Amino acid sequence: MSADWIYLDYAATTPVDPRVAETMQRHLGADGLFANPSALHLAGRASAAAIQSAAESLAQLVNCDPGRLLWTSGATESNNLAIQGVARSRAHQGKHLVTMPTEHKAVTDVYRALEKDGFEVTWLKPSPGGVLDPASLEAALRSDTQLVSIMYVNNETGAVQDIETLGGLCREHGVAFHVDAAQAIGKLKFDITALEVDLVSMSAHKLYGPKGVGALYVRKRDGLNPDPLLFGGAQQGRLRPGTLPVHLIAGFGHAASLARELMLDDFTHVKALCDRLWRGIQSVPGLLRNGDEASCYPGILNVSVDGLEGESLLLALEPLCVSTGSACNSQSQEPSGVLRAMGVPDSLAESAIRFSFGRTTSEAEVETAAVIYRAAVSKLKDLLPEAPE
Amino acid sequence: MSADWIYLDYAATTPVDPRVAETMQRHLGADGLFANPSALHLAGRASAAAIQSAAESLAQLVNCDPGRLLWTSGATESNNLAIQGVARSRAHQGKHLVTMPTEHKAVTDVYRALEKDGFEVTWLKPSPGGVLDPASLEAALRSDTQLVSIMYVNNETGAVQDIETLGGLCREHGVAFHVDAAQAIGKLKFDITALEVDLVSMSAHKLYGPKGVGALYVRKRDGLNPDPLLFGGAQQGRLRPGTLPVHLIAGFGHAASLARELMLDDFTHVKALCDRLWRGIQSVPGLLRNGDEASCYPGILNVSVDGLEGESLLLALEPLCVSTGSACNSQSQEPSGVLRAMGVPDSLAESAIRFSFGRTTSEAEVETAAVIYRAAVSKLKDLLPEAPE
Amino acid sequence: MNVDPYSALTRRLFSEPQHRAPLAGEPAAGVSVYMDTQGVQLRLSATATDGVLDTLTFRVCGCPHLIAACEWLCRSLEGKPVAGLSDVKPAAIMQTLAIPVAKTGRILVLEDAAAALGAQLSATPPA
Amino acid sequence: MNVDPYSALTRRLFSEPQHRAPLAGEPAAGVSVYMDTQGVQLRLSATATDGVLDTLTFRVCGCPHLIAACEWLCRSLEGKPVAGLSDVKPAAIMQTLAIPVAKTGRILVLEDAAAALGAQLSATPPA
Ligand SMILES: Cc1ncc(COP(=O)(O)O)c(C=O)c1O
Ligand SMILES: Cc1ncc(COP(=O)(O)O)c(C=O)c1O
Repeated sequence: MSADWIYLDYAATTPVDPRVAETMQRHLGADGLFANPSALHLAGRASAAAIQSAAESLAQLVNCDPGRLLWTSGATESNNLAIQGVARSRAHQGKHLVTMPTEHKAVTDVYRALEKDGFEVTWLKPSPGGVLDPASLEAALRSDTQLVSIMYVNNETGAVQDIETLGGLCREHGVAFHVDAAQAIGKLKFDITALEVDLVSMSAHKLYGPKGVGALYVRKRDGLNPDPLLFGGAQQGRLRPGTLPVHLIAGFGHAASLARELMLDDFTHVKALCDRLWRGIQSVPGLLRNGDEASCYPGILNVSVDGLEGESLLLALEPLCVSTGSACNSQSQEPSGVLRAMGVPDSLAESAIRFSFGRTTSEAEVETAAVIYRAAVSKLKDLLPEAPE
Repeated sequence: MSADWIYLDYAATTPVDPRVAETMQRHLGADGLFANPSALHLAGRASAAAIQSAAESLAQLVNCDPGRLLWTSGATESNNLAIQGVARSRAHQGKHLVTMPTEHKAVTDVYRALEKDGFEVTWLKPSPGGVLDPASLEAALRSDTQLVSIMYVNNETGAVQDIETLGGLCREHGVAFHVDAAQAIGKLKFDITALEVDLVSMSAHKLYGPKGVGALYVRKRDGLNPDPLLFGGAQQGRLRPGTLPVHLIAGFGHAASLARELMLDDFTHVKALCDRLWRGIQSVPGLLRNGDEASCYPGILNVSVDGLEGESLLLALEPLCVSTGSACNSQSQEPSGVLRAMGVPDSLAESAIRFSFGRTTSEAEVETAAVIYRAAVSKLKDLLPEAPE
Repeated sequence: MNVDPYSALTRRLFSEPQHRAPLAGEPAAGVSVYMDTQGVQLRLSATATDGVLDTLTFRVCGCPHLIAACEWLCRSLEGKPVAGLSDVKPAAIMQTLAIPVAKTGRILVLEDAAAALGAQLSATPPA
Repeated sequence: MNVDPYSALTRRLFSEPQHRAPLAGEPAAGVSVYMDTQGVQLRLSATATDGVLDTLTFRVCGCPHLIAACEWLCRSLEGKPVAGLSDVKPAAIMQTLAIPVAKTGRILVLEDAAAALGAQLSATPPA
């Protein structure tokens, strides 16, 4: 099918690495390790061993205790479990929470739901480049603050936050610190043991693993006992019941091992692609790069042209598969909240296009993308009316 | 690996049908339909088409409007969304709920959590055979009753409930009716349009589809607007956000098509296996069959022998992969709540073994199982002490 | 099953708009209206002879459906009586191009612009 | 990484118990204690000569770990002084057989039964 389009939407989701797909295949059929890992019998125990080994692979990637990883259906659920779970379990101690409007909807929408439930949320604005000044976090922390959520890599701009400093501040103030690392795991070094983070959300399908599985790291710490969202049996310490999807977890584990091995190569590769694409389009009149080049993960390049309409631009870009803002925003058709919060005016945010690259992107694809982007912008600009004087 | 054991635990989970595995494979790699179906671009739309087609396959199997199916991570989540979602969204109208202690933990544990939250739950007991007398449901319904959950096929005994009559009663009283059909879909005919059911939980991994994906049917009806459990974007009408796992959903769809085609053959096959196993073990002294033969789905055969200890029996049965009660109970090591609620004394419930059969079970496997079961029982009986007079 | 939000006709009209109006700075004959509302900027321009539209052209900043609708309207009305401009049927356009109802507002802007242009042309003394 | 809840030794002792005591109805020599507690039914029986255990046997309804522990104890103490019965070390058994702590209660039943049997044997006048 890839003959039909050029896929530059790796931040939305990655294809599964063929080696990972092979591992998954071995955990599906009657001759494979498909049994329920909660079962006590031989087949069940073989599945449990596969899960344990996947936990160890993921734990090695992020340097944490494998026993503190919970399997979920994805980062959306991990974020919900972390935020709803901790906020509700600590509500008797205080109801003040802190996050940013530039977080993924799977964070902001949870905080909005908690606001409706009587929690108070402080929304911290980033600098125009998308990065949070630690001083504004420090100013926001109060004696009744229970939880802070700040993502590591932004899914629309690639902006990277200073998790080390932010985590240190939270620890000093005794506040739980949650990091949505869905866009970071396997792409940038992330050392849970070294960092002062309490909860970390991860998703397999951003690092060449399968969709439908994620993880939540929960540090072993007094007062950090999130309430479960789902009830239904003793699995995963009652914090997340349901039959564990062995093939998905085994695939996630394998993807984590590969990411650990390939992280540097992958980074060098996407950096080269990003630079090449930028060189190919930077001369487009009125082009703006959203997010500071210096503080962004180069797997993402987000650009705008003043006054163009986003949906038309997206259609004119076919057969490029790119995103206006995040894929989740695509259904709502309003300018990205992330760019707005960074101070990008609507007339620019409207035309924002996110290119994102990955392990299987070629230089030729990026060259073609530059040609198509220039042509599409010029075609739509040619149609624009001028306001009468 | 199947050389190492004999798998008779299809009620816990089934292997993925090889045809389904092949479909899944086509939705994983860079040359496949792996894109995020929420994305507006070509690749995203191809994924969206795959999801739509899977919804149609599943809808055909259960005869419902495909637009009323929500994708979840499994029946555990479907049950939680149905029960928590409806109970909370209707709490202002009343807080009385009805279910049975013989439901799966993914139902009973949710009702227990709601009890702690101030809801009142009536727990209806079944007959000794495991079946609910509709008169006891009718007697339990009150003007403030909001929701009733009764499963279709029981996961431990195979007991089948009279969903048609029970649904009719709920409809008469204006009460929402939720059916956990995880063990029934694809095995027994289930016609959502003909039945008066409002919410139906399903799981792919009980019908030769993958683990990690389920569905919830929600009838379009006034007052039936479950509150979401997860927040995070516009997917699935905001009721269940998160990137849709295309390969899992496509696999579920294919498994549903196959189930529709093979339902009769599958049924005849497991019925023959069940009869054969029963003939092979029924002469074991003190053997009791849990669940009425006449009202049980024959893919499950649950038997006890008075006075034997369950864990030892399970170990003595190796290399058979069978279950003591449900797989989810295996970690808690206490006698099955289902059997207790049916009035089975603990000394019998203790030794309950659930054999469950499927599409890939052979007659030879069942013959061997009978031999092993007889030997294991006799070995452990030989070790039993007699209480001194 | 069709998950393509654009019909084949919409795609064709979008990708080959032949009725782009000259820019404000470019030499142009005839009359023109400009609207900026509902997130849409639209300019319709026309020349007419003896109550018949010689040219009908547009410039627009809007979604693909609106661009296609503009192109479709220009193709439909050129060579036809000016009166057609006052008789634009949004529902008919939306059906022909399979435009989703959520976008009705934008098509109504086009209807308004056409009507305004028609009124201007009728008010203009014949050339 | 080992997700097998049973050690190799536990498996071996469970699958080949050689110290099954005769049933109550069967002819038996020596003394015997019976305990029914903690969900466990256990009978330990012994014969001794001159303060040395000739036979030590068991019957039990219990989990695999307990069955293995009974067999292990019988194998360990046969041919040894009766006093060994009063000196059973649950912690040592649990370590040797890799028995999970959750099952401590059951192993304590075995300790109690052995001690009671030892006391009985000591109280019995020498044959
Ligand atoms: C930063 C971030 N958080 C959360 C998510 C949601 O992840 P998932 O699709 O695994 O639920 C995504 C991607 O969609 C993301 O980019
Ligand atoms: C009746 C019933 N309901 C719910 C579940 C839970 O399903 P899942 O594993 O898909 O969460 C199961 C099986 O585990 C079941 O048998």
